[in-house]
Amino acid sequence: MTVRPLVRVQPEDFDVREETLRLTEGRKDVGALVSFTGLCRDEAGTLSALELEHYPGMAEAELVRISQQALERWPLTGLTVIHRHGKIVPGENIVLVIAASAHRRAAFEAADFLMDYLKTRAPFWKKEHFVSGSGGRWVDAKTGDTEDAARWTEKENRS
Amino acid sequence: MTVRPLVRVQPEDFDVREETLRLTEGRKDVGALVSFTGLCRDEAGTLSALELEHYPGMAEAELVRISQQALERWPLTGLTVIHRHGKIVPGENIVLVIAASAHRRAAFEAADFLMDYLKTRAPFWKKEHFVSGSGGRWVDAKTGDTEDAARWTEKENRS
Amino acid sequence: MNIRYFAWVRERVGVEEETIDVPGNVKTVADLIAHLKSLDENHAAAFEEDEAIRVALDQMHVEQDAALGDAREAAFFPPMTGG
Amino acid sequence: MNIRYFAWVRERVGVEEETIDVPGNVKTVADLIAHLKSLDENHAAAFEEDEAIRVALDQMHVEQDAALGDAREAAFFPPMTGG
Repeated sequence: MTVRPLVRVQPEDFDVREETLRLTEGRKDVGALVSFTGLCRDEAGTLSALELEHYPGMAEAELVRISQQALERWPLTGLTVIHRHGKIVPGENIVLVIAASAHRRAAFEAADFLMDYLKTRAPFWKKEHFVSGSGGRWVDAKTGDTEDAARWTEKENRS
Repeated sequence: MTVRPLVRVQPEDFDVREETLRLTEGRKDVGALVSFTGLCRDEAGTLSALELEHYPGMAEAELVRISQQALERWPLTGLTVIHRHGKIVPGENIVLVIAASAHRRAAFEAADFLMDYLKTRAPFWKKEHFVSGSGGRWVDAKTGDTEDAARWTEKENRS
Repeated sequence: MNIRYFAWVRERVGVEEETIDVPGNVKTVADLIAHLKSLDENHAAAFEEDEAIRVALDQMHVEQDAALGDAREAAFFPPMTGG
Repeated sequence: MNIRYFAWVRERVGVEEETIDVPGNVKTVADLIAHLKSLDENHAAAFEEDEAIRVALDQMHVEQDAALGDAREAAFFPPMTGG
């Protein structure tokens, strides 16, 4: 059975319960579900909001491509990726990934892979706006994210 | 700040949304939240229910001990473990683990570690009851689970 | 000493819980298992595959060579299958 | 050809989107970047750190040595920071 990933790029928040039920309700083949939620963080109390810019069309297309790669690599029963855009204030949700499978290892690895690839390949950019009102600042890409994404190619080469 | 894990052993189902909110609401220090849900699976359609026996008192105590190990190992902002007992029918939830952290790697690893340790160390036993009505069968422990749990000691030795 | 059994160990012994007098020469978990096996056929059957049996003393996992010390409760059960 | 810019590349160029005539000698993404740089100071500033710039042709990631082929849209942007 072909699994079609659910990919959404939207300004609205998402509900993890609703998205979980969508992957499990009325089914008996899901043994494990791993969900990742990314939130807007601000320990210092200096951030007023993150502004998430995206490339409409390509953002959805790239998330579908990454999802298809995960589906080829792991035996998943379902996969959901929701990424918000627009202004997001500290404490709010930014991104949700849910991977469902018969077994927990596949669900964990697929969700982890999806987040790593999404971070380095999905066309979204964060700009920080500050409480002080001083002009926004584009967030720099992290070297760590590129290294995290590279873990999956190494694994591929080893297997 | 000391993080106190939330551990519950109960016959009732849980609500992933409610448990997620408990770890994130009114906070600005949570950047990543990984949740694992384990469900009762029955692709063959032969299972009427899983019966989950547990060791009252020790089940909670052991889940707290495993949670404390995770909190010592990763910089978490919160940790929730809920394990059901009693009769659970196919499609229903069995276990929920949520790890919250500033960063996604810690949240993923802590949730993964917790499930591996829970599987091999928390005193719960599954008995399968069949649609055919033939007597129940105790589920055998999987070698794979022991190997999964051993991954974390290897990592510790390497670091 | 309070003894508890779970899962198929419980079913084979035929009781969930019992209180036994521990003879003076029973010092370790392995000694206790040997003593329990000697009680009757049900106990003997429950502990037949004794290397498969896991043990907790006062709700903490221990190995079979652990000393009983002043533990008040011992529990015997198969490898765990939760999660 | 339709050209789109995102994030700080967009801010430096000063437009989100523009349509340009591609000269016949512009065959690859790198050629296109060189051509855009020659247009005015804003474009030159946007592409100053040109090795940092990522490129998509018709909404697919490509390297700078990729041929433009019959792509109808090129997009230029900094490394992505979503998630």
